Amino acid sequence: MNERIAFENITKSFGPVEVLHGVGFSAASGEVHAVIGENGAGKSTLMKILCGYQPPSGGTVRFEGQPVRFASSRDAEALGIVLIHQEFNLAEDLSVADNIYLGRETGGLLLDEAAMRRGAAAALERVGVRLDPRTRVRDLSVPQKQLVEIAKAVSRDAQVLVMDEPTATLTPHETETLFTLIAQLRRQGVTVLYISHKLDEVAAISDRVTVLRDGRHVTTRATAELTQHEMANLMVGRELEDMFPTRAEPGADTLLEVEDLTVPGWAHSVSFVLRRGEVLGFAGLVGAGRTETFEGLLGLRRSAVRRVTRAGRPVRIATPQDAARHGVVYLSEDRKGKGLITEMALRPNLTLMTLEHYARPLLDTRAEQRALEAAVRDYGIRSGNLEAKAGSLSGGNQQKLALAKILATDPEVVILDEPTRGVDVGAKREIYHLIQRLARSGKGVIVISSELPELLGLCHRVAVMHGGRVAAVLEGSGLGEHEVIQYATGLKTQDTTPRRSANVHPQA
Amino acid sequence: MSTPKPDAAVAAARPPAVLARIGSLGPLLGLLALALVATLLNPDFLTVSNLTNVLTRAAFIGIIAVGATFVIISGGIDLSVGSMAALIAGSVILIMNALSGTLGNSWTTVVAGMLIALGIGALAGLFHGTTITRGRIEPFIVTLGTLGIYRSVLTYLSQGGSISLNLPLSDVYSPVYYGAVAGIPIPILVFAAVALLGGLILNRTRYGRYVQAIGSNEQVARYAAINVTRVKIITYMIQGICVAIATILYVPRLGSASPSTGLLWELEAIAAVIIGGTALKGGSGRIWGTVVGAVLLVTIENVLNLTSIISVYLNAAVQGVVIIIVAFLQRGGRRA
Amino acid sequence: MSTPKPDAAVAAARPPAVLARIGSLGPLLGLLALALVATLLNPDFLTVSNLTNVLTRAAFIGIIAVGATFVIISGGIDLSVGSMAALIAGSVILIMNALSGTLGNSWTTVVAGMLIALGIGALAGLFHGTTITRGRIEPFIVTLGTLGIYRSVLTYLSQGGSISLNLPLSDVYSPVYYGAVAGIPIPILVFAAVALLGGLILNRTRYGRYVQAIGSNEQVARYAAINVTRVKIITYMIQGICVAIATILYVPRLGSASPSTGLLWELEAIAAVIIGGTALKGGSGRIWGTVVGAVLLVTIENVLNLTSIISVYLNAAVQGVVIIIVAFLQRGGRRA
Amino acid sequence: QNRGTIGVSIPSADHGWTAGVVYWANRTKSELEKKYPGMRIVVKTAKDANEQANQIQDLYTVNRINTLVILPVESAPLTKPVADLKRRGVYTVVVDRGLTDPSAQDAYVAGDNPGLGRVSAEYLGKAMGGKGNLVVLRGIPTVIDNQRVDAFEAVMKSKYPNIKILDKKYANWNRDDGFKVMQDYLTRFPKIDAVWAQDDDIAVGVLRAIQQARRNDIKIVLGGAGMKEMIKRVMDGDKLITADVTYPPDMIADAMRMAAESRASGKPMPKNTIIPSKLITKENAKNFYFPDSPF
Ligand SMILES: Nc1ncnc2c1ncn2[C@@H]1O[C@H](COP(=O)(O)OP(=O)(O)OP(=O)(O)O)[C@@H](O)[C@H]1O
Ligand SMILES: Nc1ncnc2c1ncn2[C@@H]1O[C@H](COP(=O)(O)OP(=O)(O)OP(=O)(O)O)[C@@H](O)[C@H]1O
Ligand SMILES: O[C@@H]1[C@@H](O)[C@H](O)OC[C@H]1O
Ligand SMILES: [Mg+2]
Ligand SMILES: [Mg+2]
Repeated sequence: MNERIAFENITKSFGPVEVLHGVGFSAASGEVHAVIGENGAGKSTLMKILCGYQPPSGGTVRFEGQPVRFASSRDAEALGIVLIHQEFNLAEDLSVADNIYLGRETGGLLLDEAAMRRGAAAALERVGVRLDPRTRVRDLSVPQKQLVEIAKAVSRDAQVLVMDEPTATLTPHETETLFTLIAQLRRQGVTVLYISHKLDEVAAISDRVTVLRDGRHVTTRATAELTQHEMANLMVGRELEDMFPTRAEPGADTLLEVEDLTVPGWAHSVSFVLRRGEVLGFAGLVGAGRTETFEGLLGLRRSAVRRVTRAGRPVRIATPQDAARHGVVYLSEDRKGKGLITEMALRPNLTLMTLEHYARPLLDTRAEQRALEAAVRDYGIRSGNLEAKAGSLSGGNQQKLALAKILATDPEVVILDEPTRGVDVGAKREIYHLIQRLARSGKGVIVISSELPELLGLCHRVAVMHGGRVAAVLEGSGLGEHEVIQYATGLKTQDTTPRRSANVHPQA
Repeated sequence: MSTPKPDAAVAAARPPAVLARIGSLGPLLGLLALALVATLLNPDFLTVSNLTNVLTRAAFIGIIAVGATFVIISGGIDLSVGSMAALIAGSVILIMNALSGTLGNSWTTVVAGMLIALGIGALAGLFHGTTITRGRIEPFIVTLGTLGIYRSVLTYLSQGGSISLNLPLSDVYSPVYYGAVAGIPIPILVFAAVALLGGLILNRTRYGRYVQAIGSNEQVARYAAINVTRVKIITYMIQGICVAIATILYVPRLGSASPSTGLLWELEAIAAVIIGGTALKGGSGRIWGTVVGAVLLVTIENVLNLTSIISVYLNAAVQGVVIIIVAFLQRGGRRA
Repeated sequence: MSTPKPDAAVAAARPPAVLARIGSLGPLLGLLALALVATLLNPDFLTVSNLTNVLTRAAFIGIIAVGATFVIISGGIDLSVGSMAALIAGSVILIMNALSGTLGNSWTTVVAGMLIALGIGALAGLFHGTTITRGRIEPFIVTLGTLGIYRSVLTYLSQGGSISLNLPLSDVYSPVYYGAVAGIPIPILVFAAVALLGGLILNRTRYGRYVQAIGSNEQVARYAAINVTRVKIITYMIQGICVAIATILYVPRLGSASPSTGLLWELEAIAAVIIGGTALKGGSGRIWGTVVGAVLLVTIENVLNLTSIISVYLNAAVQGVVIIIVAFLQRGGRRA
Repeated sequence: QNRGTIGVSIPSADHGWTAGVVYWANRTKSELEKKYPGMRIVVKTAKDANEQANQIQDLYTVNRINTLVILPVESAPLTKPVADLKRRGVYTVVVDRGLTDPSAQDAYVAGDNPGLGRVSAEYLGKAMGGKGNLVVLRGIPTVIDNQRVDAFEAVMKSKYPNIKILDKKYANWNRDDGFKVMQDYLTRFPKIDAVWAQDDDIAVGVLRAIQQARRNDIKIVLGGAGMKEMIKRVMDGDKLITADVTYPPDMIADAMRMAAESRASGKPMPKNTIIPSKLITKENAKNFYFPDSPF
């Protein structure tokens, strides 16, 4: 086989902790090669080594048979090896076009802005996002940033394109566009290394699959030879049971009711009801306004609302503190920007919202440490070093830590925005079970997710948003993949009764 | 949630990175090196009386710098501290002089003056904090503005001259600076108390943790339901109160205030903080470093007074060189 | 590739936020408002000669502030600019006086002096940049150190007094400050040229783009294979060169340099940058804002001199208040 | 034999006049050490009152001085620290800026600040013929400046009521500020007859501003303190600078000499020595001209 790139016996240590122990496999040109493994298995690290962001501690990377050693990502890019980062790698103050061309601007003495804008627009077009290239990245939503990140890589004419969880924040629609793009690249002979925790995607687009476990190469097989179930088992090294636990019937009383929430520019008179013991999903395409709706609800954005009632009592939520006081917490989809303080260690991150439990009145750091150890155990957070900064955790482990942080507050209403983003199958399953347990114990859970199967498998009801409005609330037999997509894309509207009552109140 | 993999919880703490550790001791090493040089230049450096003098003097800038540590860690800055000190000194002197009419030249008057000083400091801080957070104005601008305002108001109050504490009152007040408890001058005790308390608040309370969190990533703090506005306002109030405490010690020392009181203290205070290893960008820092930084700055001045080997014109140059060298020693502690 | 559903593809950029736009014009509005007040207070404000004076004076701080804009956007700071100006002024005067012996009191001497000034500025910047990047020391510390060093060296050179250009040379050099082209004083022209060039470099060249990228996120810049060290060093060199240019204009004004030359210019320059809407944290900023900021600061002083309604003691207070108000007007442009 | 150590504490050379002080102090140090073998003189400069207070403490503690000659950066804040040294037995000689509590000093060698204001006013009043418009550029906000300006105004009010003081703003004993303030005065006042710049550094800036504006209504610019460049102009018959008023920085030298003398002889110094501010005109200028002084 014509090998474009090959890993030979790659090892990597951070300080005394070895995270890759002699990994070897190869990928051919025109191949889509998936790399899967649990959180912290070493996927991102391996890819960073390939792309010149980190040197290996040992072993050899070969490109077209020749051993290569990159001093920087620029060296790798010179050979057409390009990485789409799992965590965003964009300068927030610069525009989309500036970022796409950063480090390889066109123009002579003066920059050719027009050309770059055109080039950026074309690259954005290829990944199916319509965005003014002059927009500052700071003003983009998380999925938009992800698409820009992809556009940036795609515009680099890669021979080897490494995608580290490119679809973690994308909805099926964008994902499909991306797949079309990947298919096209593969026809042109590009090697695509594709990392994802979404095994259905892996099954759909890859030619071969490599499985890593705990920094070791487990196997490389033709995708066709494996079922998703087998992939999952190979990843975790044991037999995984059913992903979704059974749903218990929600209670009758209302935990949270929101009437006519408007977030200027993003959401328009959104209303919904959350019952005790219920899991309420929010589906929608990128840009439907789900994130902003809930940021508005918590007072994290300017918003107006007619009425919010918590367990029947009207409440005013103007700040996240108000929300917390009323037992409402929100997990942001933007892990790095809003979820974790990457510069701080795990412990202060974990206890940030619950410090009052440790203040007596001085902080009891030992108790905090015990809480951390418990969380590491309970949520399966893998870290070589508990003293490390949160930023050094693998993506999925960061997600688990963020989740552990908000759940530590023992909230009544839990709003989870993309809770399984970047989380491996095993852990995902644990999170699903956790959500179900929360519901069963009488809490209300709102799950905003771009993964339809997740919503379908988890939720009692799903609100579908489109263009900043709740287009439909589906439940029971009406709750199906096709229906959700129809509403989400605006192909179907549910406009029988006046919007507000139509929306949601199940008993109304 | 149960994940029965034992290896998941591996937490083999890395062996203490010796190098990083030495780096973080940088300012202390710098101070020791300086002390060594000083002793070689003039053995009298090591006398108890000289060391006492040095620490007593370091108390002013040191106490202010403890406050500045909070502000800087939270991601802010306060340029007004020197002017604020001048204004507080001037106002409380005027007020105490006036009070002495009714309350007499008594401790009551002095204590009333002290309380008023603390009040003014806290209020100034409240103003800064509120303008910065609710008014959404850069701290640099707000406090640059008040730097001018406070000093101006003092100049106005003093009509360009100086304001002096009346003599009998000055005698009553004097022990606060010149007195000692168990042989240790009161300013040193106060400095130690402020530093300890500051360290405790910063490292062992919720509030301190919030300050660090906000300085590291304000958004995350906001999303974690921390009242960012309040925490920030309080940092400026702590700064104001620290300035007031320093001023309370300062007034009995020189017994007067004038338009040049506290000039450039802001630079010194911030320098003490940064030399001590707190990053100007905020997020993390340490009170003990600040204390060492303040002592170091005062020691440089002291050493220059102890010798005559250097042209008097070059004092500031020596200070500059020493500061850079100390920072260099310390850089191991910083990420590249 | 097809994107069939228009609404699915995200976000046609939000309508130009009129408010944000007004906000970004904040400093300009502030300046206009101030000009209006000034004219009401004293109609002479609007005379050509007064406006010329104001702009000419703004040139020094303005040119320095253009350099500071680069440094600050890249995430650094340079506190030494005032001292550097004093040192450059003193050294080139001494050098020119010396050269006039061999080269005569000629333009050759003056031009040689200018080139040497630029050289010193660039070298000082190189030193700052290198110490900060390769030495990994906080810019605040390095330039606080050199602030002391430069001024000390000047004081040493001048033995505390002033260093004066010899008279015939001074006459040759004089037009550089006092001369005009097409009725516009040379300092204003140079200021305009520096600002335009600065704007061009910042917004239209690779280098400028890199400066912004580094200030915004150094890691991202590194990943984009930008030579962060070099770009940063160059910002300090640009700053040094700007200081040198300002000094070249300054020397012929008084024909002398003294230990009080350039005192506190660093605060003014940084203030001009921040008032102009550049964030102290770096990442983004604008040269035109800096220009407006510098003019604004000088205008406040000018207005205060043109009237007597305010006690002289309160000058600095008025400056402070105006600065805060302008910043308030501008805050729309800032993120919460 | 050992005659002890004299500590000399003065403001650092931050502008012309203080540079003169530093120059004279250093020069007199060598002179006296030669003259009185065994006597040690330590000269220290301080940038502000706080530093100076620290400094004299160090002089006492570490340099073990028995005599202090101090030109306080500021009067009020140094009163206590000086008194403290006196209490410990140090012989204290205060120069120029007198302490607020005179009992804290053993001897006082005074520059005459009100005198400077008075002499200046007398001269200008006469030169202006008792009428016309005058602008004032003050020093920095400090007691010295107040004393000078108050005395100046008192004379003007009582003797020259027809002279109008248009405005008086701070120029901070600084050339650049002199330039700027004068530029704006020129914009603001169409007719100015005379300028009192209070200090020669300020006057340097004032002259440039006038020159630039090509204004010829101004007949006189009077500085003060006796900077050598200004004295030279007076000597050379400059049109605008027709006189200067002394406030000699070498008063520090006088004080040091008297202190050394008194230490050596054991006799106390006179309690008060006033060094009067004198008017320098073309006639006597050469007596005041020291070309190798920095001031
Ligand atoms: N800079 C670093 N310093 C210390 N440890 C690190 C660093 N980067 C990664 N690690 C550790 O290396 C291991 C592998 O991380 P990596 O990011 O490669 O995992 P991953 O397979 O990509 O996981 P995920 O699916 O969660 O993204 C983790 O244990 C992580 O904590
Ligand atoms: N009414 C509307 N018409 C057009 N675009 C809109 C409308 N409302 C919001 N948008 C766009 O939607 C985007 C909002 O972002 P975002 O992608 O975060 O929403 P979301 O539903 O939370 O998506 P995600 O699936 O990522 O959570 C913005 O770019 C905004 O321009
Ligand atoms: O520094 C001052 C000087 O400039 C002034 O002229 O005289 C008194 C001094 O203290
Ligand atoms: Mg990863
Ligand atoms: Mg979202």
